[in-house]
Amino acid sequence: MLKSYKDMPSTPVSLQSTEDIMTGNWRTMRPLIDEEKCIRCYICWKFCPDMSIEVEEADDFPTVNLDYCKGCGICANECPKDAIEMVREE
Amino acid sequence: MMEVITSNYAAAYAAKLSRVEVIAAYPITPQTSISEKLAELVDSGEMDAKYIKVESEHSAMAALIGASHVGARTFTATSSQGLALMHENLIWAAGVNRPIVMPVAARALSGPWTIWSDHSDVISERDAGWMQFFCENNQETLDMIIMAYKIAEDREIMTPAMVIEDGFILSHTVEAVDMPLQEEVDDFLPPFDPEFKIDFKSEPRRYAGVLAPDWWQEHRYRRMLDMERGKEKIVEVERDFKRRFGRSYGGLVEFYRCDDADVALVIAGAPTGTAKDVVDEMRDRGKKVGLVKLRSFRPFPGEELVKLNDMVSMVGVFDKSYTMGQGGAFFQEIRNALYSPDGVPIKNYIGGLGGRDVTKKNIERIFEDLLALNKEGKVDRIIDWVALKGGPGRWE
Amino acid sequence: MMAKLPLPKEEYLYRGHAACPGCGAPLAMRYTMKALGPRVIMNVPAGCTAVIGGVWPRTAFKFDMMDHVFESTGAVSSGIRAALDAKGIEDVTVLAWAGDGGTVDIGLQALSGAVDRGTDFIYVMMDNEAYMNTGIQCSGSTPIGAWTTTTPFGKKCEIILQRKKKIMEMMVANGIVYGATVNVAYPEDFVKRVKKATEFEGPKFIHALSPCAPGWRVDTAKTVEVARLATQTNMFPLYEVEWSEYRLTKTIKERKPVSEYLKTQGRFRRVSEDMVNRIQAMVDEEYEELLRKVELSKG
Amino acid sequence: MIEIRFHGRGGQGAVVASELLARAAIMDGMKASAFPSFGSERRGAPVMAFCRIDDRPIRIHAGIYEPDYVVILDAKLIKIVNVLDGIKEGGKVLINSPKSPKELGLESDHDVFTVDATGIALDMGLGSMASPIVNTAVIGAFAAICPEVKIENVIESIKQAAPAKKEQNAEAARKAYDSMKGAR
Repeated sequence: MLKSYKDMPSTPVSLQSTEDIMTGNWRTMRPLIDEEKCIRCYICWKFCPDMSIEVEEADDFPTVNLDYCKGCGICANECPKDAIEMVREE
Repeated sequence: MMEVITSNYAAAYAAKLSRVEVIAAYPITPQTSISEKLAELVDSGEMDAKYIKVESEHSAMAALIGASHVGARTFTATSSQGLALMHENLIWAAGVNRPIVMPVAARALSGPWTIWSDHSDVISERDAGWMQFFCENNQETLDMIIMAYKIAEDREIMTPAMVIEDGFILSHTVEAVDMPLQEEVDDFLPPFDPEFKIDFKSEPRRYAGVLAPDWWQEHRYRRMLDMERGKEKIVEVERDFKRRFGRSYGGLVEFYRCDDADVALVIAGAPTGTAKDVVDEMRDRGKKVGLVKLRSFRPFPGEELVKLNDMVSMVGVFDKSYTMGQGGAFFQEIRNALYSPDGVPIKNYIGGLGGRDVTKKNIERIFEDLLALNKEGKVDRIIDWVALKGGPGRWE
Repeated sequence: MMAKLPLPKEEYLYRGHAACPGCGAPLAMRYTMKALGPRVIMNVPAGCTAVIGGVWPRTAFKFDMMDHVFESTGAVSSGIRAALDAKGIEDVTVLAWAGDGGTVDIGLQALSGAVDRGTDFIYVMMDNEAYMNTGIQCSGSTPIGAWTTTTPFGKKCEIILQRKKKIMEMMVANGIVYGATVNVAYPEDFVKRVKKATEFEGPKFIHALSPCAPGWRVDTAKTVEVARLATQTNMFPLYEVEWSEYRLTKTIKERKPVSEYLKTQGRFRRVSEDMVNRIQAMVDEEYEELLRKVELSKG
Repeated sequence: MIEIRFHGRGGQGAVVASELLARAAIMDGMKASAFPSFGSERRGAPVMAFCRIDDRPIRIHAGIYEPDYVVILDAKLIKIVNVLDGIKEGGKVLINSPKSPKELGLESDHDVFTVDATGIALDMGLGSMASPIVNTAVIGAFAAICPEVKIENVIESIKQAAPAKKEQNAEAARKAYDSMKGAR
């Protein structure tokens, strides 16, 4: 736990990842994936700058990791089947 | 083995003896022959190092910062404009704990052009976070570079070091230099082994990433501690060096014949030896004068220098640079260090600028001035420019 | 049908990085690292990527990297390579990653030096066409007609006649062994080009177009689409150069007029119709020149 | 301490001469230092180089203003620079010239010697008629007029550290020394 200057490493180097930064709370719109329309082309996965479209196993439908999704909407815009809709956060 | 070489060659051989792994060099007078000698040593295979031809001093320092993060022992050399161009990367190197060792053939900063010696280049970098060691002769240049690696690379210090040799006055003067054997240096100086380095063995890290206000002050505090630890380390390393090689230089400061002196002059770099001759001659004539050789300007040896208050009744400080709007840099800091209600009077002498020779006569006049003022118990002016054309007649 | 990911699955960026929504930079980084894998040392100057990487004690990079001052990118890479050589480490890619300002302006000297030295590295210029990190100031890579906070048009709405520096031409003249233009809108091609770069020993230069929603004045959802239009209109043609041989890596069957690209972005709002024509003529001319080089290379 | 000042032209080897002399003294167990006039030297322009020799450590790092010896590698310099500037009383002057001191018209209270270093250098194939390399012959002759410097050490110093043609340079020093018989 970092509490004092004494806890800093001897040289300025990183100690942990950014994964505790929940960038999901930047979001005003969230993507909703319609599995009826989705053809699992994974174009949404390919173009997500925040690695928030996740594909667990081959053949799975993509899911959205809302902890990190910043709600940019690229996935919805790039989806060839209009299977992703951006909806306002509650 | 005794070699008859310039301080520049001594610096190059010191790099070789220190088994430097990466060199980045850009030519500038009067440093150039260091880079050339190293290229020669690498070319002949006498030295096993990677030699990077860079397109500027700024890039030389940048390349070494990169190489140092991968755990390589690194070396470059520069002067004057080159040092000024490096400025940004000097601060970076210190801020991210890269223990680079760099001789500086000290030369005046230009505008208009000058290529000759003074300390204005290195003084301009006193706040860069580097250790700064001034050398009196070619032997000290060689010894100090080897010692500087040991000090700089200490895991508790990890701070870069400038080893300063007065341009031309040392860099181009040949003297006898006792060259230690490679095995002896290997035994004294272990390979560079930092706690953090990119070696693909430990987990991946980001080096030198963004540090926000919540931790910046703590970061600076840590760097301050790194530098402060240098003070003890210098003395310790020198003691070890003396044991092995038989030479030592007095730690952070050398007090030369100060014990029963009435007045003392603080001086750094190449004029030190000249001043020692003057002290000896004046002592022979019964004048009680002493000399203080400032070896380490960073870290600043305030605790050592304050002893002067008890040793002598007046102190002069000789600066080979001038800080516009203020005075000599050594003077300002030494006056601060000596300040107390019972502090002795202190006077600043400026000289040796832009290659002006610092002669024995100049130094003798300074001592005579100090002795005369000491009789009156106070200084006349805070600052005198030595041998200034049109200045006070006593310097003629 | 067995659904398959269109790119290698492994990611080398951590989630939680600090890129703006819709940013092209993390896409460029994802594609680059998918091509290179983890045995990489990256060096990054001031710019968006330094901020995207997070704030100490965190890092958004799953691989070894270092930050350094703005203009030193090429020199730091040379130093890293020299140290790897000194240590006898051979199978590591040295990746320099800088923005357009850090490349075509302030970092040009060190980059030129590194290419001249023959440093074995891949330099990726992440081109978002202005100093976006400091808030949209004009760089040498800002295209003609684009608004930035430092391109005053004046009362007469005069367009500053600044053409985008032809950095690839400069790099080819400087002596790179391989160069390619890539676009985050074409990820498969992007990965292919970076992979190909690893086959060459010496200095490689990747010019990556990377859209910036706030800087280009586009909706965050549209960044990839707009970037794609840059290639579809020949504003940013995709090609590669092996030594001095040029080859198109993306042939656009039906080239769209530049107006379609310009009108999608707020930064070109003040470009007059007359100016659009001039830009079109310029783009046509430059594309012709590129085709000539491609033809000559076939010879 | 003895202090020596060399006058030459850029490219004639005055600096190397001063360094070889320092080396010769150090070989003999003496202390020595040598340095050039600092600056950017240009071929053909008048230059100076300096050497100090002492039996005690040399700590001074200042210029030489009152030399004990002045060594002139090119007699034409006599008319261009004040070669005798500051020379100590009883100081000695050595000039590279086939002429006698009298013929040179160098009126002086000092001991003036000449040596035909150019002739010797050319005989040894050192340099060309246009630019003979005279420095080693000159320091050979210097050993004949300076009791602190031994010719054996000068020759050994040349063999160790002359930049090129070590043997011929050493031989030139020997010949120049021998030609100075009257001086000793």
